[in-house]
Amino acid sequence: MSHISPVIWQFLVKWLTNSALFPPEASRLAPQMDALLFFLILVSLIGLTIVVLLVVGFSILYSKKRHPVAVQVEGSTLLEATWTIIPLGLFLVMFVWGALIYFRVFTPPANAMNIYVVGKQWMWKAEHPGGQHEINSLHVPVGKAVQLTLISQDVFHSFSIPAFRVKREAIPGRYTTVWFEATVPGTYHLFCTQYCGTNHSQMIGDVVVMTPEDYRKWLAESTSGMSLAQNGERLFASLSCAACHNARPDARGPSLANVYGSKLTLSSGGTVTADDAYLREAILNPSQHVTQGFAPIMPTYQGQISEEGVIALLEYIKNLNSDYRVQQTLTTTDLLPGSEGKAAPAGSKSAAQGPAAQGKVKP
Amino acid sequence: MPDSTAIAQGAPDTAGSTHGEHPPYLRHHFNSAEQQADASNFAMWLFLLTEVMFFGGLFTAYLIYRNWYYAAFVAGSHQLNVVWGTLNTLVLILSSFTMAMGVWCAETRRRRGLVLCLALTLILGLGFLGIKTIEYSEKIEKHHVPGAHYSLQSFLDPDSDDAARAAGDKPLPLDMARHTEVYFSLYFAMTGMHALHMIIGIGILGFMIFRARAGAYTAGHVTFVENFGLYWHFVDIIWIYLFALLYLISRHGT
Amino acid sequence: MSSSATIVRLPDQSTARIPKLNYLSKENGILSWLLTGDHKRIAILYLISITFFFFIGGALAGLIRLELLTPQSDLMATDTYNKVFTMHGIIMIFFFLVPSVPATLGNFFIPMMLGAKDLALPKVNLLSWYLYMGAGILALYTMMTGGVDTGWTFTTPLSTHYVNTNVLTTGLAVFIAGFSSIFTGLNFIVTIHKMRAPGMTWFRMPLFVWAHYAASILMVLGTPVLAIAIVLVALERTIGIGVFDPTKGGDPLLFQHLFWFYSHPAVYIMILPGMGVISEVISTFSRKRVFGYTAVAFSSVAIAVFGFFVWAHHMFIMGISNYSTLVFSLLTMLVAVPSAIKIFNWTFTLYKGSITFETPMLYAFGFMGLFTIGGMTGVFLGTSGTDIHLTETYFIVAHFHFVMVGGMLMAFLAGIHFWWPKMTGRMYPEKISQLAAVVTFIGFNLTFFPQFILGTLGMPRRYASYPPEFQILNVFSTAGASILGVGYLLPVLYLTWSLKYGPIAGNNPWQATGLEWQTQSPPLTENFTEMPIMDHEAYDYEWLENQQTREKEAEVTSAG
Amino acid sequence: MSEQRVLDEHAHHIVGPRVYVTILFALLLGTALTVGASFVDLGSWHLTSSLVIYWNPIVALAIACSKAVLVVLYFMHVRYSTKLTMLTVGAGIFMFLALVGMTLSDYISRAWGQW
Repeated sequence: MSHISPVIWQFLVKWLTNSALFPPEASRLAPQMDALLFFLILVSLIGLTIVVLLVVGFSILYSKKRHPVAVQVEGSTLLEATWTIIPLGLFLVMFVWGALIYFRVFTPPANAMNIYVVGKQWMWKAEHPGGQHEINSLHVPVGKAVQLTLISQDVFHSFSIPAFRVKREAIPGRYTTVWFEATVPGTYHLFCTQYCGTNHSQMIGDVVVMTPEDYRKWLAESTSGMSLAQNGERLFASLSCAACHNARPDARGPSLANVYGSKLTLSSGGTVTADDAYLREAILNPSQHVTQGFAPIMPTYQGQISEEGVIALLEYIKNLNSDYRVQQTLTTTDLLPGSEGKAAPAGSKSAAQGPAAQGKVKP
Repeated sequence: MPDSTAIAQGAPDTAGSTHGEHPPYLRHHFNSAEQQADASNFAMWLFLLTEVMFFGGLFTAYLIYRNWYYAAFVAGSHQLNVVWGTLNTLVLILSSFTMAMGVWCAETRRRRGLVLCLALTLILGLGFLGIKTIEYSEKIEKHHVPGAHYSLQSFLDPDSDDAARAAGDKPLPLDMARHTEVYFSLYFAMTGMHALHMIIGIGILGFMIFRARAGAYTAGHVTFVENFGLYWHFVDIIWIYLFALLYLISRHGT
Repeated sequence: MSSSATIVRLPDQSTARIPKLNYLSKENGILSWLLTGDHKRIAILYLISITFFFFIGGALAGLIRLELLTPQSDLMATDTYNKVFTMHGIIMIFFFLVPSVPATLGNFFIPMMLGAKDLALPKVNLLSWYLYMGAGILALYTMMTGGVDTGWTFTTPLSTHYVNTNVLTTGLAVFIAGFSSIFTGLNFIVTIHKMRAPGMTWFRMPLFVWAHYAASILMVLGTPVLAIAIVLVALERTIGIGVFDPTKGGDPLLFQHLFWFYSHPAVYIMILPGMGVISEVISTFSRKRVFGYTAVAFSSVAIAVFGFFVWAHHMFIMGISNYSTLVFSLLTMLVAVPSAIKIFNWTFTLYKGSITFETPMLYAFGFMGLFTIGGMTGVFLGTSGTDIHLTETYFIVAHFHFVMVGGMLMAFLAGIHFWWPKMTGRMYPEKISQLAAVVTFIGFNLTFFPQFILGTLGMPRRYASYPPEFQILNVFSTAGASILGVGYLLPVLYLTWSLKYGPIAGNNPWQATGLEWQTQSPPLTENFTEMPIMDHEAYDYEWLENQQTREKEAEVTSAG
Repeated sequence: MSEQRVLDEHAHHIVGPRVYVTILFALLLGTALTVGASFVDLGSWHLTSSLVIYWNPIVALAIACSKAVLVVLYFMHVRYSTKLTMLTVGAGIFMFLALVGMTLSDYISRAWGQW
């Protein structure tokens, strides 16, 4: 080995000693994903070996030296059928298996804890229900299903945690979700994998998986004092949503208590489940999402609330299980500094213009 | 449409005069005039295929957003002037007819008739563009051109707008009103692309009239006229759909 | 190598001469080239221009690899890096891969293989070269004046609202280049339908022609959709229409639907002609008719047809509906089958053949190995589950480089080496060219195989800087790239050398059966002295031998 | 059409003025119809609470399509031309529908929610 350049030799040693060939498996999903991955690799290797063996074998057996005169063979329906049907069968197996995994990754369990992630050039902002904000990092407890609700404030981003085998695009103007359950405490890479402009390669961070007690400790010391729902409540008040959405008999808007997750009938006749996506749309494009029995009088908040603001409102509405709270906010509205969150007059186009659509409400 | 000019193997002066027995317009690499005609005709059809896919993208976008923002699309279409639109449709159909007649004249070697038909087609084409200009200028006055100066006035307050009042529009909620910009984006993209094709076509028409008077297409070699006819009819077809989809979404009270 | 190990049969060099009258010597002067209608001359024009663009793209690739030698972005600033990989993608895809085989070898040989004098529409053919050059120059101009950093996919809203680089001019360049390839494809389809010599039935055509027919269909039907998508992006940037703008109610994903409707079939536009080359080469150097001719012919068409219905597999995690994911994933599995069929049919073409290992054959073997890997890893990405983990990482980079560089470029070089004697009338030095083939193969694997591992580890693509633990593999990759570079430079050198000093090749140095080999090399402007009659099947080597014996007898009798 | 001599490069049938005039009037009629139809409310057909079919757009498109077909068949001579031309037209329509249909399928199925 002495004749190998010391540099290369050093690299080889370093590589073989401390550089992995396969990413760590740190989520419940990872082993399932890897099983499929290994199956695919196995099939490919077998296929490749067959092709290489045949090519090499034929090249030796039928080289011009050994086999001066070619024997013309037209073809063989049987053989061709074989290598049409066998690959097709294998591919279909892969399709089904892959589809099952895909189902799993994008259908979160009901009991999953929800963390909101907002992507923007060039950082990830995570919003925990407890009001903890973090940038370019994400703290999650081990052994608990975590659902991420992703949205982008500007361009396409993609939230990727290789160790968990999950990845999902954060899309401007639409929620996407993905979930995972971390199994091994530790720190893992968090990448933005969708090219998003100049500092794309700096839009990285760490996912910290903690034992439940560490996690509880972290929650305690990194809280911002107010929970997301409380921020939402303030916003709800300052935008005086309670003016209509109070459960009074003469209320001009539907009551929002326990609305989350319920089935709504729209004035258009269709029915929808009031999930995050629907509530977001109902705030930003109300006239397309009018609940039956109410007039389309709600103004749009497009361009007046930041994505964080919308998220806070969602959290508030989610936790709103009695109209009592609303009545309270209604009465406390005037106590709040009116300036806060008072939005630009509805219809001001500039607010809605492209990148300018940053919210003015910072809870 | 640069390729139809390139397809024209018509010019007698560029004839493969080496083959004496062949007609003068036969290019050297073809074996018979019929093969040449078939080839260029087929090529023209393939080019129209690409045109179909080109507009296909626009129609896809149109269908998606029409489903999403139907109210906005209705209000937007009420801003278009049906009278002008219908007139334009008639003009274009008529020009298609004169073009077809032109092809017939060429095939039956009527030089005068051909020149006349082409001239009529040209005039009608220009008429179409003229009317389109009037329509566009209306839009510009009303600030219905998408972009920084786009105005929602006619949709938030229909009574202030004759067209909207005439159509009996109700005011749109702000969020829906904003989506009319998508409608007008598509309106200008689609009619603009169509108008561009018209302009190119008119340019070629002028060139053809010039050549036709010299009798270039009435000496038995009519491929170019026929191919251009195909192009012109195709542009006509596109308009038939644009008219139905952009102007006539819903004219009865909503 | 001993004479028994080769089929190369060159004329006696002492007496042999390049025919006085041929398409190169017909006319002289730069204008005779710039205004030519001759498909062969246009092919040469294309060959020169795409080689030029290939090396520009290659240089950019070199820069990328150098930057990635170290984890930090220290060689260039991140936005410079973004511009470099964007231009690398745009130049390599629109100015090298798409026109590579069709515009050069296809242009040159489709008419000859069909026994025609020229393509159906020579003027359109020339026009498409001018469009190509115009677009290319525009792209270079863009690169000189600040470049563009959207990535070659022009993803909205990034390309419409969030970058202030030359998106418009680049878009225009791509738009024009698109029309160039539309006209090429259109020309091929018309030629194949209308210009076949007597007796040249569809199932007597060489598989090269079949492959180009399929690719041309994709060009004609796919490219316009890209064109309109780019037009809409341009309008959105300039006057701010709202078709793709989420803040105005547009859907940014619609752009990707339109974009990939072209850009997925585009990878078949790139690979199918290469497959055509491989069919010719394998058959010739194993002296056998391609195993299951009909199956190979139809698999090309099948790829073209299915290829149109799989585009959304580029968007599995981008928020298309889960139902669409299922449909498109399934269709992707179907389109993988014809490629498998081709690979096995080529393999079995060797069976009971009489194989020799000249340079084109070596490249063809390289193609088969690398394309198998590239194709299989494509299935990894078509499988919706694994796609979640692998997409947008270096795995995808490695995958399409295995298909495009390992597949297409190998095929292109195989084709160039195979038809070089026909195009120039001269042979290149065999030994060094075989060496080049081997170097390319080694360099390629060293460059791109580590990237599969990088991707599986999760290294995202389009990163100027990366976590240090990825460095070793990146170093391997960069080292391989330099070897690869040598592998690509060698052919340029010895092929240019051969133009003057190479031995005279004669009409049919490989003893191949195609009509293009039955005429002088370099061919006449009108290809054949009299219109050929196709009286035998494709790849009919008995026919060829009888033909040659007949010719010999004729010489003997004329001499006696 | 006795006075028409078939030209040397045209084995194919020459369509005469009589046909063209007929088609012209058919097209004008179609235009009148479609404009008229758009001013009447043709009502709708409630299949389910969410799936409603409105007749106006369907009628408008139907008329537009029949007009297009007339133009293609007669003005563009497809009715008298080769199988190949018909095949080309067919391919065009098919790919157009593929583009529109498969893209729309995504948008429609998005509304169905997660699964």
